[in-house]
Amino acid sequence: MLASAASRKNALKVVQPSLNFVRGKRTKSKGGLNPQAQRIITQLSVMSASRKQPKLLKLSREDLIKHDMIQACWAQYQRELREKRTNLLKLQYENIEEAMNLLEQVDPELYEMANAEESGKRVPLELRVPTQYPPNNVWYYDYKKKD
Amino acid sequence: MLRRGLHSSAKCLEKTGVWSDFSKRSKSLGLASESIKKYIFQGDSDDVRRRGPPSLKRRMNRLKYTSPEHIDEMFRLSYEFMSKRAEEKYSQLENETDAKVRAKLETEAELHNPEVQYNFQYHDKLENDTRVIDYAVPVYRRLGLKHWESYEKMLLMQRLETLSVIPDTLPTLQPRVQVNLRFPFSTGVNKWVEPGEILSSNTTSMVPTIKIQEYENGIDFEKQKYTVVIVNPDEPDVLNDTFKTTLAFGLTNLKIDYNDNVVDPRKYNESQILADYIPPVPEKNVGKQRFSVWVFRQNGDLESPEPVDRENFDIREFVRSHNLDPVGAHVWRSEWDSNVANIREKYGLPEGRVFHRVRRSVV
Amino acid sequence: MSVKAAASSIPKAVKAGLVLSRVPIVTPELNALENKYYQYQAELERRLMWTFPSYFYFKKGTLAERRFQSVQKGVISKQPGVWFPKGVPDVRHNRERSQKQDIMLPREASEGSNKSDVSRPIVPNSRTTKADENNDITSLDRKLDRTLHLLVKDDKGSWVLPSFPVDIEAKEGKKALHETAEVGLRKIGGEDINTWTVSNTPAGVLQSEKDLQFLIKSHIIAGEFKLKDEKSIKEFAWLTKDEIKKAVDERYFNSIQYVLAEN
Amino acid sequence: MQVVRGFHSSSKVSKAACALVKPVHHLVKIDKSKLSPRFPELKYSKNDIRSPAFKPVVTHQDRVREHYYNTLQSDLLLINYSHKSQTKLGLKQREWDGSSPYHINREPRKPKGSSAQLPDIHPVTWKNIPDIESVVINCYVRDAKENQYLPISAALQLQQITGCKPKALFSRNDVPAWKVRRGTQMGAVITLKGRPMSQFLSTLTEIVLPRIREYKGISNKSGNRFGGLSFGMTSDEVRFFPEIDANQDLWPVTFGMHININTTAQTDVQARTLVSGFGFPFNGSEKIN
Repeated sequence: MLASAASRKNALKVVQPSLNFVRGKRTKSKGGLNPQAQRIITQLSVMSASRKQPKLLKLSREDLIKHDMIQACWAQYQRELREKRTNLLKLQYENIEEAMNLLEQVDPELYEMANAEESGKRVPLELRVPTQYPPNNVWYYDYKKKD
Repeated sequence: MLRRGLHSSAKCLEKTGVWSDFSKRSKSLGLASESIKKYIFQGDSDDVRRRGPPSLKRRMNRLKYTSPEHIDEMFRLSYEFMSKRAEEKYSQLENETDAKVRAKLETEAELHNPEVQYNFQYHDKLENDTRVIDYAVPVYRRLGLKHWESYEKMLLMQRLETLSVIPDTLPTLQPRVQVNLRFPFSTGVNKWVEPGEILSSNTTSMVPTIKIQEYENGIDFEKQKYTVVIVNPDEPDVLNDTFKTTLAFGLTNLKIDYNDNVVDPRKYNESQILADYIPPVPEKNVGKQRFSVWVFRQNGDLESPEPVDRENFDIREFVRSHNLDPVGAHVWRSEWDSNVANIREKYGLPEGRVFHRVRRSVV
Repeated sequence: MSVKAAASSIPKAVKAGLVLSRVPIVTPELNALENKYYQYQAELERRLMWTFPSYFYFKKGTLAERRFQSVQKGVISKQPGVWFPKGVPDVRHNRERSQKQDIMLPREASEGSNKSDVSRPIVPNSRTTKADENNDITSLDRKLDRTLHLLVKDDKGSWVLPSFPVDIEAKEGKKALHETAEVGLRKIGGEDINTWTVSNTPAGVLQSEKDLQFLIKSHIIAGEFKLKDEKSIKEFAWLTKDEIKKAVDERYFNSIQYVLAEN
Repeated sequence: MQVVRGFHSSSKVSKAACALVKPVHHLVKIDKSKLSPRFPELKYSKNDIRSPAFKPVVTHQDRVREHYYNTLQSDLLLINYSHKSQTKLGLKQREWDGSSPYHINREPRKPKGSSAQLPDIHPVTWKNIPDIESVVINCYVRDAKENQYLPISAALQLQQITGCKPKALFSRNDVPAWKVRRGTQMGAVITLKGRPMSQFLSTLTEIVLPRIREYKGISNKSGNRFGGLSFGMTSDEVRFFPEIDANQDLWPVTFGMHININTTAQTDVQARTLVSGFGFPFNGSEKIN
């Protein structure tokens, strides 16, 4: 398929080696390909599964049971974590609601300011995603207030 | 010897959770085979690993086999984790009185028990050994239900629909029990019949055995009784230029339970027979005839059923008048073959007609 | 609802409480189950992974290829007349297909541990710090894998979230809750502190007989909390949720536990 | 014989067509693929270890996700909270007024001021906090119409950067102005979810973007109105990916690409706040709506 692609007129600007058909000649030989086509073949083979796939896993009955149990356990563990998270968020939401209700009654002006639209809010870049190991300088203590 | 003992005890999974305590739980919730148990729970001890998984039959295969890495350590952790969850379920169960909730809790407590899973997945679910798969235990019913729904229920409904059994005999079916059917071994076909299969007249010459498997929780089998009828909606009715439904077999007031549910001649007596079995004897050139098995839950007893009209059997009227609840069905097909004449002779039936492409006379 | 309405009818003092937290710097510690499960899945993945296409990265006949090949563990290939107890080898592209593939990378030659040398071996920093060892609860370096919250000791000697009175009687230029909290924080903790207030909406409210304390959530980004106002506040501490649970009384903890980060 | 057509049968006669679908007489859902006896191993779901397509996914800690759950999620709830807000109805199709009998079967009118219906915007509660759903990277190579090798390299570039398998992109129409023929491979696309997505996002924010000279950030004008952000990377910027950077000689040409971040946020304003939490800088004045 590639060889045919290579022979397309528009595919290459370099001059094609002239093809002469000889009876009995091995057609699979890649010797005739130019380096660019050769590189594309290598690139294609990196992406393709052919000759790179391992054998299928064949588990014995006992191991299959063990594996199923492991998966069930992980699913249960994740479900518990998820429930815990959702419950906490729900609690947080209810508390925000309660606080805002109270604030509205206590001081409408403060309430207006607290309920103001916050479009354009950005999380600062300094709040980084945690890494597995800390940076050399764990905390930036020498911050000075800018005027 | 001593060294090995120490070695294995250090590595073996301490089976202390609820799933190892059989004082209150059914014996069927545990593995019977010692070697499999050992392989599952002590898979990383050296001698167990050397011997390989006992479920593989050939020694060469056992030698060749390698299990995935870390599976045993991970399994141990998950076993502890899940048995703790099961323990919670059992403690909830102690002060629970509602039968429905109880059955649910009992199922959930055992559903992920590896021994239960092994028992269910690798043993015969149809002809179940109650020491291994005991359908009286809720978890096995749940597993059985899921297994039935994953294949056989869909197959049955597809066959009932494509063979038009459902609008032709009864309008619809919401299947709740698994119905299986087989004919005695003496006829030569020793297997459970797949719905819609075409059977020879020899095979069907004797009374079939019907297995009615209930999966629902909380059925009172002391009171609950079942009716089974087998009808053939394809009997030609030449006079009216149509087909009529005949009753091939009928049984009422059957008693079953979760495990003892194979309905064969030992299970019923003369008084429970609504209509004796007449085997399928299709006449020549009528084509294939459907024999549909219907299983009903009764509302109370069927009091001395009056003799039914077998030749012109109205199954819808029958269901309506006796207030029956269709819960399961099955179907097979029969057609004329060279043995039909023998069967007719054996049962003392009149000689069959032969149909032709051109109708010669009206009988 | 009626209780709340009654509570609001009496004018109470309003306070802006501050939940100042330092977000985790390193990833949370894995528990045994997670750790083992990740290991198990990673091993399965490696077993099922496609063969490494070394011919793409190392061109045939180059020095790099020779160096790469020299550190690879060889595979056993099929030979006539030999019995293989673990099954006849099935080798393709230098990989036994029934096993995972171990790829070794040639070690770069490195001379000395020069700090400026880019190719020096990577040594990760420790996940525990000096502050952890000394159990210095005023340091921001401690418990890198957990969220820390700022707590101060009030005049009664109990740990509370810092709070600042809001002047609700002010006629003009009334400050919003979050501004009050920010200004107040700088008053007690010095100016050299960079914080990010999450929102001007309060995250909750603490009701007491005297006052209403609206909690404003904020993260510390840089700088340090240095105690300035020694009169009203005796001490301060950066504590995790678990530590707060131990330090404060149960009622107070239950009323604020939802704003504290779980991890 | 006289044929009298009664009124009752008129509807039947005037029916233009009848249903060819046979009625079904039961309510059991049938999965046909499960009934076929062929290819039993293909009946397993892909996360079943017996399936040939099985691939373990939970192979390592996902620090980006954990950061979201630990810190971002509750902050976003607070930021997006709006007291006593109601669902804002989006523009919907309008019914015809029925003044003409032809209105009966006519398609409903288009919404006022929009060619398509717009979704409703619900207040953010604990159930619908914005979250990143997926990242789609697409790489369209304009020169592919002249050189068919280029899209192959582009696909490999995507694969190397993300570690997942890309899908080839083919042109759908003839575009004479661009000299594009239908069915030509023009590039590659890849959809990232879960751990590969986290990995890609952290590589982008921690390694690639900081190395770009004078990088300002994602434009604040970017967005598809419904919570999807996109930005582009030039072929030179792509070279900063460590996978490409480490093997410079393998990559004489690199390809620019578009990165689309799909979120569950309902507006772009929400989406930008969310995405900034993962360490993406933003640039320009905020565009609301």
